[in-house]
Amino acid sequence: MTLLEFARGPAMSWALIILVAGLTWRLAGLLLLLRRRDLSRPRNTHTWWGGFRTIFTRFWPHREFLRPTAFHLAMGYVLHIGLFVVVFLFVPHILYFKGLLGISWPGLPNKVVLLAGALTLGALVAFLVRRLTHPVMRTISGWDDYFSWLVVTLPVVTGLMAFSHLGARYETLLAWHLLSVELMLIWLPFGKLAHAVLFIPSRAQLGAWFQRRGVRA
Amino acid sequence: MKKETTLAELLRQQGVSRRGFLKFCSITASLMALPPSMVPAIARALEQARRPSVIWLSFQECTGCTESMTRSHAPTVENLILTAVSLDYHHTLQAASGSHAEEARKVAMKENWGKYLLVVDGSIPLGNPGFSTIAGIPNLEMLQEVAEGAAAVIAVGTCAAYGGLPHAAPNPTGAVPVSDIVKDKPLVNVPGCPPIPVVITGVLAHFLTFGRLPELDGLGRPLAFYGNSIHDRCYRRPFYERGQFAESFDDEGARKGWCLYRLGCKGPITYNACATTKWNDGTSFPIESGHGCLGCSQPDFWDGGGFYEPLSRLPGGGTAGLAAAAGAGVAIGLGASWLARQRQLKARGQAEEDSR
Amino acid sequence: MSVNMENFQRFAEAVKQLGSEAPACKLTDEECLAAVKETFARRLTPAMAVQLESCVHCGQCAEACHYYVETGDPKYTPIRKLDLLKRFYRREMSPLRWLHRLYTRDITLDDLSQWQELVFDSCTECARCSMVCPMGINIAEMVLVNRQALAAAHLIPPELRTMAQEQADNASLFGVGSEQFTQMVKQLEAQGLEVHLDREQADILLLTSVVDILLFNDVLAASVKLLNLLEKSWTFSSEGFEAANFGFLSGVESVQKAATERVIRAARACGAKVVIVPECGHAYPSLRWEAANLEGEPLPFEVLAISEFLGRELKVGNLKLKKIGRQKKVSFHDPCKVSRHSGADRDPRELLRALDVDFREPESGGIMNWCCGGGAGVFLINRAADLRQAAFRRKMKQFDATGADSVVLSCGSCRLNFMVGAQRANWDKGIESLVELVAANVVEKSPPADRGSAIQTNGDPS
Amino acid sequence: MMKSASLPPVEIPPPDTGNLHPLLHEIRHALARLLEEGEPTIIDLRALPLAPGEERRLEEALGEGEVEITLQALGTTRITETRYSGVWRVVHLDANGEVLGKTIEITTVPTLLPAQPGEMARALEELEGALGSEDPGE
Repeated sequence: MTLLEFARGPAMSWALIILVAGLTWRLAGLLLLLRRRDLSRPRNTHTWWGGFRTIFTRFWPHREFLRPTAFHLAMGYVLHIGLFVVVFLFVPHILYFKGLLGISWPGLPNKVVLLAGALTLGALVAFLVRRLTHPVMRTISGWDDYFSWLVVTLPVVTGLMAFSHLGARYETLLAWHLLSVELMLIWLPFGKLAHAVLFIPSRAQLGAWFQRRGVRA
Repeated sequence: MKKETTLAELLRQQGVSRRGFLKFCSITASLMALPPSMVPAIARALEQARRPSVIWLSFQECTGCTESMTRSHAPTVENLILTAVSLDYHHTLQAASGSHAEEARKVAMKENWGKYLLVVDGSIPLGNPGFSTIAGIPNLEMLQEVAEGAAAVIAVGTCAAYGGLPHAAPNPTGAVPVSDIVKDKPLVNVPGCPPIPVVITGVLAHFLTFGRLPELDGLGRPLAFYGNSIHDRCYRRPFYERGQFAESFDDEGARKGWCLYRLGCKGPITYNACATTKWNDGTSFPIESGHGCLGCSQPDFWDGGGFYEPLSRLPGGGTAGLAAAAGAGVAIGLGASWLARQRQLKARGQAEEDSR
Repeated sequence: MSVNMENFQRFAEAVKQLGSEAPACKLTDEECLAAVKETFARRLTPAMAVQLESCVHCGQCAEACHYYVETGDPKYTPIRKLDLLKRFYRREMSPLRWLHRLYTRDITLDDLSQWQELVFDSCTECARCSMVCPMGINIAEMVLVNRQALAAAHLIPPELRTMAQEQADNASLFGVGSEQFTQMVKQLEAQGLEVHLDREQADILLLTSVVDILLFNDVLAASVKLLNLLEKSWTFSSEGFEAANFGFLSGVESVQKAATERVIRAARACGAKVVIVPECGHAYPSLRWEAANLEGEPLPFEVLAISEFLGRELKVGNLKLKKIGRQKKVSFHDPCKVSRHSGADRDPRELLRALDVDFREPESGGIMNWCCGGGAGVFLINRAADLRQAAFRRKMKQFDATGADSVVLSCGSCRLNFMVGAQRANWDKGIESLVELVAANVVEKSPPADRGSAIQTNGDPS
Repeated sequence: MMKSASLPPVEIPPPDTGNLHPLLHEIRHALARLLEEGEPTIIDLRALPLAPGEERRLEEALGEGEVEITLQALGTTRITETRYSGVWRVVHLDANGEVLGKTIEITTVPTLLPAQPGEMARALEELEGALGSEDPGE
């Protein structure tokens, strides 16, 4: 079995299995903790609406925080949009999703995807530099932060390499790319990358809490 | 002795002029993917080259490889190369048969012990010696016997190089490639189903010219021919870059000659010279005819998913596997949180006791 | 609306002595750690769990924290203050605890003393960080859990320990108990005010706080005046008069419960439908949001902050205010616990608008307001004085930028912190109480015909 | 069911490998090198992937020059000068007229053209032989 066959076959199957099992494990593990019914008189009753709204409102900071969080806002958007474009709008990736999910959608020309990939990588580097140099980020960073950074950066780098046939033969690069993606999929449920799904319940909890108290979070 | 004549002499005897010889050298250089500046060196080497004896063994194969090489029209350079070697045994092509044929092989081996080239097409069954025999001799035995006295071995075709079709799952005959049997001789793989004829002769030409086998890649293939992927050399590559793909074999994209990636073309991971050398005397190659590359020069190409499955469509775990994973995840997660909940209940009970 | 500065200095002295009276910790090291963990386990909710799981360590919360912004010290990063809880959660409660244990350090005694400073001295639970967090983590709520855990281990700052102990033992604060309060009532009556104490039946139970009793008597008088003027059926209770809850502030749950219950008993006794919380920040969420859960059943009355109550009266037209005029330039400092924590940020503004002053909304005001730096008991922690003062610089900048002459507040401890801060920094802005300002400019009922032109009708919702 | 008649006329845009332009530049540099340093260059067209239409466009770009030579050696070889002096097009064919190889030579005289020393020596022998056999007769 060649490296590529391994990466395309068993490695991908297991990565997906671990991804699904890990995510459901992590999410289900939050369900049975003791809840406390809030007996105080709510200011607003439609707490679900506050929760739902906050999932979306937190995509953009309140006016007051626009300036102090400008770096994160700008780089965060470049990174996340870049990743979105690269992951979901690159035609070979769409074909992969079609194989996995059976649905397909139009893609973007490779040049646009390449640009998005380069910008994504730039944002990742900017984040790493910031994490290594900014006192606050350095203080609160742990190995999960650096490892997760690596695990996201590797697929971007290997993807760009495979795309431009740089550094090794294409099938080797493709195998590396797949393996790095699989590493990311495997790590996603267990580290901070799970914020990809956790941001939803987390924001909703805060939104509901504030909604109950009559505050627009 | 006839076999000791040099190639230049042989060509001259056949009425080929010096210019003809230089033309031959020039085309040979092109064949071997050597730069034209190498032509004088090739000419000098070929002038001195001796005709090597070649023994060709065919095992579990379809004769496609031999067909590929011999179907070329009359005096092509490929044939000239074949003329340049002394093909002393090839049970499909030779006039002699039966014990005469085997006798010819023995004689050739004896006379050229340690110097002859062994060409193999087809895979070798390890399951039962009776699965494939020649003159009652099992393939494995014959290969081992002939390989012992060979200067070098050329495994022609994907079957000989990587096991090919007989080796495809479930591999009923226990077929293995030549490289599994012959470990102590210089070996070059010339895979393809079939290989491009000029690639076969190119390797022979290289051996003739330099007296040794060409530089190989990680899969034992001559880099000169297998150094680039089909995708890298494909004239439809610009469509790939622009994201223009044929979605079916009869849509507008297909008619406009767009990239066949989505229709399962394995060009990106297939290394061969088809896109430049082309087939049928340089007429075209599969992609030019509107069909994606099958990846026939790659190991296990039969087992690498469907021919019409795009490369990026991976053989996933299947929905059943994922559903099982989700179930397992939920079970572990609920178990974990149930345990945590017991811990909480205990802490609450403790606190109530304390406050009493 | 003046403050007796002599009393103020005496009060400040008393605060300085607080720590020396603190009871000693009687727990062994192991018991401390066990108590911390047990509290964490008990208090953890699924909402906290999901939020502890989702932090991406972006550090944006630091930019919302007055302590970090003014000192630049990364140790004040809000999310870092949750580290004890986070580590406990990851090691012992998280669905992935078997994995997290491999690389998450256990809590040590050293950590406890280090984090005492972080969750008490340098966090006012102001929740401004909750407003910036892109993952929506409710840091302030979880800081409270950390305080409770440290309190269970008897590891709270001595000043708060003293206060909590006093409230538990004597139902008094700074020596102000039922008796002292009754004397205060008499003083008010001596000023000619009609004060209701321990009425058997009243619609409204009015609470006060130790700060108003000791220092801000005028606020107390103003509240009484306004309630009388509005012709409400109200009463004080000599048993349940104290709104301040040092159990809530310091995380001692038993004290919090006891203090809450005194108020609930008093309200039940007089059949109050509304309990009015005075100008005291933490007292509001303590009664408004915490009390019912401590009690285990919904409260039989509504809880209103006094500003909220006045705003409501203004809206229905019961409260008529005189126009002060635009020559008075004021700004408003929102108490975090009333505005951001409890959504009562609009009423003070309505009142100020009705007074027709030149109201200058501060940059980042309302629910985004910067904390005064002294909330959640931090004002009482002596060793935090310099840090508090650093954070107060932010307030001075914020209000200097408005161009207002004075800052109106609706929280006694914010006001104390402003006064101390202003004194240390020689800041010359006026610092005044909203209730006092309203009471001083209320339209007296009689005689309506003569003073009709002065009646403010803007506040009328019709 | 296939209504081929109703299909719109197929218009195939010239596919483009992007190799044509660089190739012409390579020829330009080679010609400059030949002029300045006297160094000839041979470009093997077989080593370059060209799309079906591109080869024709290359032909058009190079055009026709003054010289056209046909060699009969191991099949036909056609050598034609392009419109650019010093740039030659060499096409090797086999006996059936199938193309075996194509090169562009940038040189003063294509390598296959000059008479070969060995062949000239043999020619001299033959000529002398022919004359020798005549001599006694005179």
